[in-house]
Amino acid sequence: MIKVLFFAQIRDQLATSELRMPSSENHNIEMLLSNLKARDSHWQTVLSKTNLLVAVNQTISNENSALQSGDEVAFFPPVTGG
Amino acid sequence: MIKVLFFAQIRDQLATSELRMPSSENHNIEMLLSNLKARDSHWQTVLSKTNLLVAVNQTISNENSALQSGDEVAFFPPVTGG
Amino acid sequence: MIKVQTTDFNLQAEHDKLREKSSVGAVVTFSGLVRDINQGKEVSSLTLEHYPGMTEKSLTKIVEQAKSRWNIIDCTVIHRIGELKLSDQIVFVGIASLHRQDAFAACEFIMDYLKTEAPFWKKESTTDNESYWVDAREGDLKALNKWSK
Amino acid sequence: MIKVQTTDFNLQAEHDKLREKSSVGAVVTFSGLVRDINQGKEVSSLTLEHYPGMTEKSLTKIVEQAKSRWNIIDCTVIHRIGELKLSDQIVFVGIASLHRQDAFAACEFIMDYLKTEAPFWKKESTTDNESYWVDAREGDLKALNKWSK
Repeated sequence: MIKVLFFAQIRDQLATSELRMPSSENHNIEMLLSNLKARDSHWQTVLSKTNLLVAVNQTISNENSALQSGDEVAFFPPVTGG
Repeated sequence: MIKVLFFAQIRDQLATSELRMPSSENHNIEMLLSNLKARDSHWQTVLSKTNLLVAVNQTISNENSALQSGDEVAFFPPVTGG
Repeated sequence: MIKVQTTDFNLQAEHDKLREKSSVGAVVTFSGLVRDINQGKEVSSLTLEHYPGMTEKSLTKIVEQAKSRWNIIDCTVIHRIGELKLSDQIVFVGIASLHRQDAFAACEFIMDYLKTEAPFWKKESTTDNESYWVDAREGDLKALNKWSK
Repeated sequence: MIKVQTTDFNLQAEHDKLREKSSVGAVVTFSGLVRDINQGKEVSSLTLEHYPGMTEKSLTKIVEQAKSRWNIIDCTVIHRIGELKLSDQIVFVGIASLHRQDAFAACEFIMDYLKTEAPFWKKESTTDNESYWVDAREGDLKALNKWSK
């Protein structure tokens, strides 16, 4: 399984902070995103934002990053701390 | 009269922190320096250092600065505060 | 030392830890505060969310990068999370070094990277009870350019 | 606020004065400390002399120059005089501004000019009771170059 986290606006808009996805159907971030967007048109819209950031195992990654069972993926907007 | 002050190494080396010079014989810094150097060979040496700084009425000045009665002149080495 | 905490911090106490080594000649600190006006709105309070685990990891990486570029004797980064009021201290970066140039550069570098890479998000509440997520500032991304020179 | 004093200062107290205005979003502070090794010698204490009157005048001028170049909400400069021990705080410069870039630049600018224009002189005493006036650092004069760009 792959653990998927959402933060800030993305979590609010999806009303979801965490879910699990099967690793067998999500070999990389691109596949995972495409499966998440397929849930419904709202998920499609929220996860299509151009400034969406993704981290794999707590390190900033991109669409090509490979995934395997046990990985933690997080989607979030540009950071605004400090 | 012109009030002349010495600070830090310059004061220590001249063993003088303050003296007065007649304004009539010291129309600018160049004349004042030359009159002070004329005191003896030690004053000549100490006041000939290339990095000697001079302030007139508490503002950094140079050899050409004009002087008049009541002015405060200070000689000191490069500053080392902070 | 890197800390993510809800509690406030004291500058003199943090400064005293930074100057413990007697070789320290310069300490530069940055502190970020909750401002009254942001994005044209009157702010009354702020909630700071973060991504536990990744926060510490990214701050550690930023501090390591700074240490590889400048001569740093000691470094402290504190970032608060949770609810904060107007003028509250949000973030502290303190750098101790032999000379001031290293401390100034490293402190500004860490803040520039923290602002764009550390996973914190601000939600502001206004005086008329509106609440919204703060947008990232364009200027913060541009600020990174000076470090690639 | 500009102060020349024998007494110590507290960073948090100075910081709290700087953040009194609720528009302040960033505070950068610099503090200079008595270092254990200077010019290759083991320092045990330091005596700071200054030129009363000219000190305040030159610090006021430096702060005014900074205020004309950057957006500064508030600024504090404190310089201690007299006898200081190892690790003692010598100087404090604190800048409050809307955004961090102004605060970093103004703080470094003031320190660079203070180091070369404000009439303070340090006399150091070593652990073997030698005592000498500190030489001006070449690097401090060079540091001014970046502000004329």
